Amino acid sequence: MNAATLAGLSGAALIGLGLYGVLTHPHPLRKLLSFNVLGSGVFLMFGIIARKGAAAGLAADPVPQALVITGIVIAFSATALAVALLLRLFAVDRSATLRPDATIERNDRSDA
Amino acid sequence: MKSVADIFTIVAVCAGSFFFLAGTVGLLRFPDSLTRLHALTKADNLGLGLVVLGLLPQANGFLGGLKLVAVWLLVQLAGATVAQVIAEALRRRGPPP
Amino acid sequence: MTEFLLGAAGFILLTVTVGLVRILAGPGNIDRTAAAQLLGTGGIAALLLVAGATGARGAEDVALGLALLAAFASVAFVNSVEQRPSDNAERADP
Amino acid sequence: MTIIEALDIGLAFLVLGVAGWTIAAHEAFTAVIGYVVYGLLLALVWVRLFALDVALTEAAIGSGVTGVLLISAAVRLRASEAEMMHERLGIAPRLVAAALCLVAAAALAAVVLDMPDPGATLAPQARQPLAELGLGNAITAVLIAYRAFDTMLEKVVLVLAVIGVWSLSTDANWGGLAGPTRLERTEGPLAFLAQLLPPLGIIVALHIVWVGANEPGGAFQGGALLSAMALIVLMARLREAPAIGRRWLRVALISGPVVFLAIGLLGFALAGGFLAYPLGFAKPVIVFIEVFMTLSVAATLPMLVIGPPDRRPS
Repeated sequence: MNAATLAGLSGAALIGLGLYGVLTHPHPLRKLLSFNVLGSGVFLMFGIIARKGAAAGLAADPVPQALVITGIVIAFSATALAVALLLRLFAVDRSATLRPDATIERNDRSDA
Repeated sequence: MKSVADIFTIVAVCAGSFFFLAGTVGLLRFPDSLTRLHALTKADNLGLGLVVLGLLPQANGFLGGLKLVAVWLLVQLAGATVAQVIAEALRRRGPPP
Repeated sequence: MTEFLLGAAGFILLTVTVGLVRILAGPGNIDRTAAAQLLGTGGIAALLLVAGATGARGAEDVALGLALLAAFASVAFVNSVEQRPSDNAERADP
Repeated sequence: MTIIEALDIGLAFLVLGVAGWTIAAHEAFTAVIGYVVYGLLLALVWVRLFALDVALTEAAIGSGVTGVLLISAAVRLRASEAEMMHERLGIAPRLVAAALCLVAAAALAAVVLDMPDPGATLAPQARQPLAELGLGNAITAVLIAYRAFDTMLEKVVLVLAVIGVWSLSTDANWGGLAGPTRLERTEGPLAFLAQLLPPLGIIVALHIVWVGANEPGGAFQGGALLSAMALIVLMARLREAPAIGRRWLRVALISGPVVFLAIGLLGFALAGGFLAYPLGFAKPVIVFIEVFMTLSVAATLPMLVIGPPDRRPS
């Protein structure tokens, strides 16, 4: 088993782990972390595709690698936006819950 | 058949690995956060330092060697600062246990 | 020579991992930060050794980047904890 | 089994273990510490895949800058965690989710094992214009020529993210200094680090941008390191973050996409197509674009990390 296959298998496992985190964690920050783990698993899958595409004297296919570099930057900017939204939610609600009924309860309380 | 440079590399890298082991043992065994910090800096300074020293004969020309030394100096700077900053935070939190 | 460098990289990585495993469960966030710092240094050492063994081009630059950022997580941690002393953060520490 | 295989397998288990920790940890803060370590280990994995450009990006952005962002978020959101403990799912739904994820991971693993080797590749096509462009690094060539449109749009996305983050400030604070209110300036070791590190970091970053034409490196990696240097100065409170209305800041933010777009449009006149580079003059044009892309990345990332303004403009 070579490094590329191993990385691909790790990528598959990381996607599974991240997906589990996204599905089961109630806290949005934890969902965000899990989503980033999921994303890096996808990037590793690109890594194996790049390595298997080694040709023309290059150690790996540059196109998937360039995609991953773009992907890392985009994942970061999406994460930063999500964190800013989350901090704002917490500042307004004093809670980070994503349950829609929670906000309604809160509003009812403050109306009463 | 090993050259003198290779023997030098092996000795220095082994010594460096030993200090990583020592740093980890310290992290596991020392009783409080301040002494654990102390153990940590050994790995930064001597562990990485000796590994870098050992890799110098194998380095990729002058620029490669310079980069290796720069890595070590930067990690030293980071390690020393982090130890200071964490220790300061610990002190502000109250007397040591 | 190649095998020796790889072996040393594996040994260092294994060592700092043992430290990490013990500490991640461990008493408080300050010790966790310290263990992460140790793993950072060990990771840089392992990277240099692996690069020396496999001759990956440009690995020194990756190590330089990691070395520049070595203090970042710890500084961010201490900084954000200090910024909000009222949060009674960090009560997990002994 | 050779030593390198053992090392790879060990590294894979380490990555999975730390990722598992990140998912399973009790508190968000410890999960984030796990994530920072995870980013560092991923950089090692990318080195083993001979993808040094990706390793550099992962080291700088995936571990470093994202780490700062998430650590401060975890500390600021700590108070919200206890309240949400009761929202955790019961054991049955968790098992269902775990089974589902196991199936997804197993299917992907089967795909990985079934992949043809050698697989489909665009390497020859990506390599072919290198001489024409005067570049030696095929990845830089892909980013800036072969898929230039994507790279330009990516810069636009970064600017949009900054607009999104800024728009979360209140009306009263609009135009104020970016980021949360900070304490007094610190003295001592942190200030020392923040004064000593940036000059060195700027040299390394410029080196990485410059060699990016031929060796691993480039505008993203260099820009990310520059932004990290800006962040350390902000974290040590040596300087305040600029007010978000400052013209130089806004010019720096959009300089990358604007220059890219302008040269792309010039391509119609000079080289017969959008984003086409004039023959024999491609390298200087590419370096020109990369300089502004670096500037743009270096200005954008710190703004994304420190967040919207929290104070009224003075």
